[in-house]
Amino acid sequence: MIKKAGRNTNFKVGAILLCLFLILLILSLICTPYDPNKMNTQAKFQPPSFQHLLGTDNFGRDIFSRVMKGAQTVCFVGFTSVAIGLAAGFILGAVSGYLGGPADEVIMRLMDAQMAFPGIILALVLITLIGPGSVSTALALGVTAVPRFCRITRACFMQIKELDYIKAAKSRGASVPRLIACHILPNMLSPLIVTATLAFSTAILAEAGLSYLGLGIQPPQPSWGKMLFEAQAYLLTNPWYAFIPGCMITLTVLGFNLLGDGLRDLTDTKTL
Amino acid sequence: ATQKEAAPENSVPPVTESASPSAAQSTPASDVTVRVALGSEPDNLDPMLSAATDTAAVMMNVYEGLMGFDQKGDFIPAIAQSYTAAPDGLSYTFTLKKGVKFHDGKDCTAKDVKYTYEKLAGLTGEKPLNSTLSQELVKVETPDDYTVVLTLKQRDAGFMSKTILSIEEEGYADNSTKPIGTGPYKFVEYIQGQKIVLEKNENYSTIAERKPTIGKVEFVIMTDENAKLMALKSGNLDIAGVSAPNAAALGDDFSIVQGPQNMVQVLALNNAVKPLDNLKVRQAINYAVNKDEIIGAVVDGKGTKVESFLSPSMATYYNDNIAAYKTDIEKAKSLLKEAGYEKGFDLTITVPSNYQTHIDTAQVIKDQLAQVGINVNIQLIEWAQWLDGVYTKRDYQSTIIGHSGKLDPQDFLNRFTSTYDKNYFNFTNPDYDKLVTEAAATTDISQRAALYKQCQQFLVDQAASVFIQDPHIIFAVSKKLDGLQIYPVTFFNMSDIHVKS
Amino acid sequence: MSAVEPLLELRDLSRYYRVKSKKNPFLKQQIKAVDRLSLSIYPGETFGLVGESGCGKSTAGHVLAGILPPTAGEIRYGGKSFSAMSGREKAAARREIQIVLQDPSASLNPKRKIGWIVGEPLLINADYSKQARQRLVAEMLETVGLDESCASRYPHELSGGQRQRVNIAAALMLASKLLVADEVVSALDVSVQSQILNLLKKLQRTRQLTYLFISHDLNVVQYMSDRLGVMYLGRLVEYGAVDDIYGDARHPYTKALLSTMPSVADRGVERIILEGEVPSLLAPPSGCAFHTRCRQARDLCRQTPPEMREICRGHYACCHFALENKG
Amino acid sequence: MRTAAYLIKKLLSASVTLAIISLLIFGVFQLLPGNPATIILGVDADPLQVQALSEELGLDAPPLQRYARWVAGLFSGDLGRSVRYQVPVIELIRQSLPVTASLAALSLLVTVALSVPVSIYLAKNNNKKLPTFISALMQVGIAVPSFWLAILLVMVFAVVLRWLPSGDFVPFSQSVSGALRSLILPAAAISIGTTAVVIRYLKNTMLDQLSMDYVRTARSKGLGKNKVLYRHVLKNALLPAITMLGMIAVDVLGGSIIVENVFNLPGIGRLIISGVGNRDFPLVQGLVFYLALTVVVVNFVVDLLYAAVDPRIRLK
Amino acid sequence: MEQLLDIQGLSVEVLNGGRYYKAVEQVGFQIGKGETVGLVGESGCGKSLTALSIMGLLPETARAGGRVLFRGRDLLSLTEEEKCVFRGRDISIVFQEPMTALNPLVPVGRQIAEAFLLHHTGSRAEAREAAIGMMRQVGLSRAPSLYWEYPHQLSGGMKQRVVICMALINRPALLIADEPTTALDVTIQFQILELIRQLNRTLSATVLFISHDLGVVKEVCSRLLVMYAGLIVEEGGTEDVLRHPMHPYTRQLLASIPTAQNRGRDLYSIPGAVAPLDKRKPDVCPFSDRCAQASAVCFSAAPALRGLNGRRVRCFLAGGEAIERC
Ligand SMILES: Nc1ncnc2c1ncn2[C@@H]1O[C@H](COP(=O)(O)OP(=O)(O)OP(=O)(O)O)[C@@H](O)[C@H]1O
Ligand SMILES: Nc1ncnc2c1ncn2[C@@H]1O[C@H](COP(=O)(O)OP(=O)(O)OP(=O)(O)O)[C@@H](O)[C@H]1O
Ligand SMILES: [Mg+2]
Ligand SMILES: [Mg+2]
Ligand code: NI
Repeated sequence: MIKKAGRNTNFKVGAILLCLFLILLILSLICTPYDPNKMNTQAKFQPPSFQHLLGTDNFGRDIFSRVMKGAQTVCFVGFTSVAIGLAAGFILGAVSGYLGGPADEVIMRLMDAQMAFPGIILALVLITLIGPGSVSTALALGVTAVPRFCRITRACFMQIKELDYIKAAKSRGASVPRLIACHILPNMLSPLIVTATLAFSTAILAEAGLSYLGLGIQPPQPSWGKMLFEAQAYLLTNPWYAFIPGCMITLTVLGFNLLGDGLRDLTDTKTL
Repeated sequence: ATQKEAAPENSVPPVTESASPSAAQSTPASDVTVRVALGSEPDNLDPMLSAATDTAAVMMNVYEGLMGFDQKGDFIPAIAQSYTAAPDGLSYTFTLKKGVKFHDGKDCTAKDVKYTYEKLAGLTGEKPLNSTLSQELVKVETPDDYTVVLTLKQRDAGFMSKTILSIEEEGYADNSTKPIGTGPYKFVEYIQGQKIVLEKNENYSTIAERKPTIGKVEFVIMTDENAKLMALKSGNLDIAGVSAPNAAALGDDFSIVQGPQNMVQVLALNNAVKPLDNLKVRQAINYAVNKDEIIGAVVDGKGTKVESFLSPSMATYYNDNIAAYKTDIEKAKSLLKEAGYEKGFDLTITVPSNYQTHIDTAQVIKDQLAQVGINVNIQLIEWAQWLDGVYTKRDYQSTIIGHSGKLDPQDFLNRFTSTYDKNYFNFTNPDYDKLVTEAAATTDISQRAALYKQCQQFLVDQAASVFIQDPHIIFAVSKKLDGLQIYPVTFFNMSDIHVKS
Repeated sequence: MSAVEPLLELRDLSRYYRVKSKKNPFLKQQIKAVDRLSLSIYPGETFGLVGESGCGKSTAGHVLAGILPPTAGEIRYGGKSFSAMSGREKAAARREIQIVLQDPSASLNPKRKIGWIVGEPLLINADYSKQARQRLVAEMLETVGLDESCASRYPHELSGGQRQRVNIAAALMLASKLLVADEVVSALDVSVQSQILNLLKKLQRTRQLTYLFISHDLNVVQYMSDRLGVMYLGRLVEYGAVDDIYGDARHPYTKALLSTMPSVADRGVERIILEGEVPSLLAPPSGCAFHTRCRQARDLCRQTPPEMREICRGHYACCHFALENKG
Repeated sequence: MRTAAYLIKKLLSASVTLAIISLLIFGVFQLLPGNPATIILGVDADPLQVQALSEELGLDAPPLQRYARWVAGLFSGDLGRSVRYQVPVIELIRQSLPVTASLAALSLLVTVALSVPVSIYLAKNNNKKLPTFISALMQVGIAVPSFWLAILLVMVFAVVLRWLPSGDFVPFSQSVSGALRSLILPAAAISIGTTAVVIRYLKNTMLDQLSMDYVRTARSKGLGKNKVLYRHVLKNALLPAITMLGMIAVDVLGGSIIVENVFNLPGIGRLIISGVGNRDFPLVQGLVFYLALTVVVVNFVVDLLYAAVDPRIRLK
Repeated sequence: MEQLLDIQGLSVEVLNGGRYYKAVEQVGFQIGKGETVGLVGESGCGKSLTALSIMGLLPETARAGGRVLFRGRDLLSLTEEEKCVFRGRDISIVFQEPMTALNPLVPVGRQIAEAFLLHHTGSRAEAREAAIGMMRQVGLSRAPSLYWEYPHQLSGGMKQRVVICMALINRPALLIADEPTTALDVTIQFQILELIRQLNRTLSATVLFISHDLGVVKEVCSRLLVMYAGLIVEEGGTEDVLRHPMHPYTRQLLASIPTAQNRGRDLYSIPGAVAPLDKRKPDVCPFSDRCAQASAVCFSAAPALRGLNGRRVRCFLAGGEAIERC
């Protein structure tokens, strides 16, 4: 497995990118070169220099520090939303896939309904409803991710529950919770992990999209999406300001995507 | 008509940074189409039903009032040739110009004026559409086809600002869909979500200097700042309001026209909630906020600092000798200490998410207030929620918003009176109410101005809110066009525009 | 033989699957995978069950092992009907009936170590300390001829034969009495197959096990079983002692089956080539289900389903002409 | 008979889906704070105007009644009147549909036209340098935030090179080439992501198919590698990709929302955003309903298509 | 007898974890025209790789060495284009799994006709005629309507017939059948075996029949090759080999088959299992680790395939009396 991973370019590059992301994240938890929210209106739009590695923004805040701090936001939104989507999607998918019949029908119709209109609209409405902020952004994105997890869980359940080792466990008297916890779950872990990895990158992109629509993370909390959006106003005068968060998003999303693809290849699971 | 005195020092006159506007030797270009960005969807094309400034800015090309106004905010004759006010101030007699025609070719006469005003004031028995007029206007008489007499219930010095209301054709009911006015431009079409198209009114005669030259104008509805910028850059737009940072970046293809827009950006404090109900706290906030820094950081210096709830562009009424708060952190801290908030407190600034300027301002203020120990929490909410929660329900601590101006100071200052419907500041002070009422009834300009100046000082003393700046309106104008003027009330006066030779 | 009480008795046991009709998605159709199966299995014997693919052998085994509930009919275990048992008794009976499934690789959870898999039945059904469990697992692994080190390995690290041993070990963990062996050697090579068959024989001797031995390999069934049942399209068509059936099959299907059985030894029997394929269970033929492929079929066969007839003691066949079909 | 029953079943589940959607939207709108009349008229509104407008909009009626009215209207083919624009919703859809529809169609076309040949190429040359590079490029394409990508596209092609307009839709009726020109960049912005996703999927299914037994059988007949690919593998690989069409349709519609804003295209997506902002219940309900209907119909068509192409479904 | 296929020193190496392992070694045998030769051995001993290397259809991760002479031409040295020409025309193959061997989206008849058109210049109608004719010949009744049916509509046995049809439509000189009946039921298996026998008789098709089931091979083949761990360990006439196996492996294999005779007794069982590719030792007798008779010499060197009484065997001990019974 490890050997195979070493030969999978997707996995390798993805892992490297994510390691970089993690290093940035951990460093940001320890300290940042400047207070990411400290303004210095005298020193706005300083180009990258030794003092400000990535320059300063329109309020003279150190972009590098904000990028670092933004990694935390990305991480929070990503993890929370994936956790929410995963938890809800798993439960629904499990019920749907294990029971089948009317429960399955109802849940699948609900999922269809949600899939039938664009996630960004759903997130938009949800955030409007519960108010903006990183928590509600994560929640809204989590909700939009539910069908994805629900479907994969359902598919896995339907597939695995017919397998011989489930039958064998059943004949030995295993209860349904036990079947799920000890037999089905461990075997659907890889598609779930792959889906979660890919959902993570979707969440990062969706956060940026929401920022573009004026919602999402509350300023001045740094978030890459918000930074990118704010930087658009200075695209012509100070292009590097937009370039940095854009690249951060792209690289992180790329990292997660590649990792997810790599994992998919390595574990040979089929997900969309 | 009202006369403005010499422009005060701190009001910045409209400046055209590029070619001089006096190069008036313009080529009439009937086949030119000028595309102007419009920041929001029109609310209603019928001026009687419309309240949005952007809509009016467009439709004032189509409609005209008895009077018009110029760049300085002075009233100029429009449909009315002249007027006289009765000495007791209770009636106004307007003599109309002859030969003014609606776009459908009908003459504009006194009966149209009567129809308009009676409808607005609800004198016909229907529901009134304008609350001021419904309270003030008693009757409208037309001694002859070209004379109109408006009779008021009480003296109102601000009545002149009601003379610019658009005159609509009597009996014509389709103004919402197919507006017909007397203005220099005729309405062609409105495609929801896309654009309003106007074309030159060849027969226009009302105001000589407003004879149109541009053949066709398209007001393109563009809500996205970047889309606007890109459209300008790629030549899809000719005129657009742009943000300060973008103005600098547009380069040589555009000239930049900027100036104060008679707007006050305010950090509105809810005077009814803790701890903002404490005068000392409000004063402390005023001391802590550094307006110059905000102007520098947020609008790139393209704003005029204001000290009261009135824009300096209302030169006559603006109190430029106001005893204002000079930024003073120590003072602010000691005030907070006196108020019992030595350790500071949490303050939520609720900001509508669609105004980047206000969001940026909030960020700077957060930074500034942090120095005196006030921990600001910025809460972005959707515009609809802002209107509902903050503006209507007054359920907030503080907010940042811009109030755009009317031609009369009353419209600004009565927002703080306790009876005013949308006094979302929750500022109540009987003395202030009295002052405003008194000023409204005073017809003498200088006396009136003195009273309003007193009002302003009052608001400052009470630290009713933090009055920040009049952010300049900045237009990028294609180099092939010329002549754009800025008015104290948002107005895309297309008659000013001409093609450069 | 009849003096002994049967360990397991099936009375008209049926298992139907409901599947969506392919013609009309609103309708459900029934597949009678096992239809009124009646047989007895005596303690200590090996009862073989043969038949072509899809005839319902596995389904019957699954119903016995409690993987699937029966649609109708009765299962009596140790003289008592399942439906009459208390929950506790039922659970005890279930523990005594265990199943080993066909595919040695698919029937082991790939994410669990062998030790865990073998010990799982204990984990579910009894309260043992971890040490005790490990000891029992080690003992059991030894019993089935596996190295103790296997306990810490994953299924994919074992060979097919070893995996099948693990399956058997897990099934025996609960001191089961009746083992349903569903095609346990079909996926294995001859050399490995003989190892497993030997193991099964040994276990039967040492543990007094009773087997329901399902297979489609007639050689293996003949070798393993004491008695034998032949299934066709969900029904039992013939059963009896192995020698009776191999020596004197009375159902034409059994005859054909036996005659086509490839063998390394020379057998001078006439070959009966069955024409065509097994009909669909969705639309089973009327009358005798075998009439579509039967050379002897007459009108009677097409109309009336035959009854099970006794040929000689303990040898039954379900054919209208069972008695005439001698030799 | 078979097909009819299949159709009816699909239709039933589709209508359930639509009913759920409509109820959800309605519920959400009841919870959203904000009054359309205030929003339309803004800060400077006269209270009298607000009241007049509220009455005119029929906003005073109890919510359930409004919903019932909406549903009743639906059955008579009337989606109601937009609160904000004061025109029938159907009229607005009629205006904006051509934009979104042509944008979606173009994006879909680009996606299909690009992904099929590229994925064939990638599948044929798995593990070689250039194909790996193309794959990597596609990955980057997915990873770029869509609005940033859109803006960058405009910067390069509209602002710097001036090859294409930066936005603003030219109706087809006015100029077909103009319309196409105005759609190229937005369609590119949308389809880069979807193309990458489809290529990834197609390539994988193609590789899967190439390892299938029937390929070996076909080769053993004497078919060359390429012939096997085109004659046998392609059809089998495209088949599962058909089911992706439904998903891509959702993606494309979702993508068009942001892209329409960046390019200032007067399409459905922009209308929806403004509808939510303006609490324009009939409009949003109508549009989302319309979108969902489109998606449901697309999925329906996909199902039929699948059934038509795949004999296993068609003839079973 | 005329030599049709002459394999000399064929070896196949497969890529496994970045390394090449020899999965087939020094395989050499001849097939005469009209012969039916059986190739038996346990799973993983390299039967399929041998067959695939004859066809030139080895997976990309495998490579073949040695010579495969077909009518005197070395097939291994042909270019891909040349291979395409002989494949399906001179040599055809039938694979194990009939369920997946057909393209599910193409009517079965078309798939047969395609094989015809690849090697004949004829119209589609002619191809169809030929296909239907062939379908009749392999015992597919109602051939004309079957022509337009899709694989999923056919049962396993019918599909296998279709595959055989496809393999035979160009009257190839050699038919390789790689476990064609393993996935089928006994009754169907018998039908297919009967068909192959009959084809051999009527069309005098030469058949290389691969199986792991000695009973099945006995049904169809006149000559037998036994493979173990990539090597041919014994060769001879079927009856001969089955009655008097010379290699311990063959003998032990036969002893472990359950039959009526050994009922009630334990079966003989060969201990252990075939060594996986990476654990094979090239310099000892490959069967030494499982062989009951193995002596010191077996662990010291690898035996060569040597002729013995008109048969060939790869064992040091074969021919001696000590090992006649096990
Ligand atoms: N879960 C299921 N749903 C519907 N039909 C089923 C299901 N499982 C089995 N069947 C059908 O029931 C019939 C009997 O199946 P079963 O698995 O018992 O056969 P079998 O004799 O064990 O065959 P094999 O030798 O192939 O294992 C078959 O026709 C099969 O298609
Ligand atoms: N493409 C491949 N890559 C790596 N190893 C392979 C490949 N194909 C076959 N092998 C290995 O080569 C050996 C021989 O394989 P082959 O398929 O020839 O066996 P076989 O005798 O046909 O077995 P079976 O009876 O299972 O079909 C096996 O150990 C197998 O694991
Ligand atoms: Mg079975
Ligand atoms: Mg093989
Ligand atoms: Ni008896």
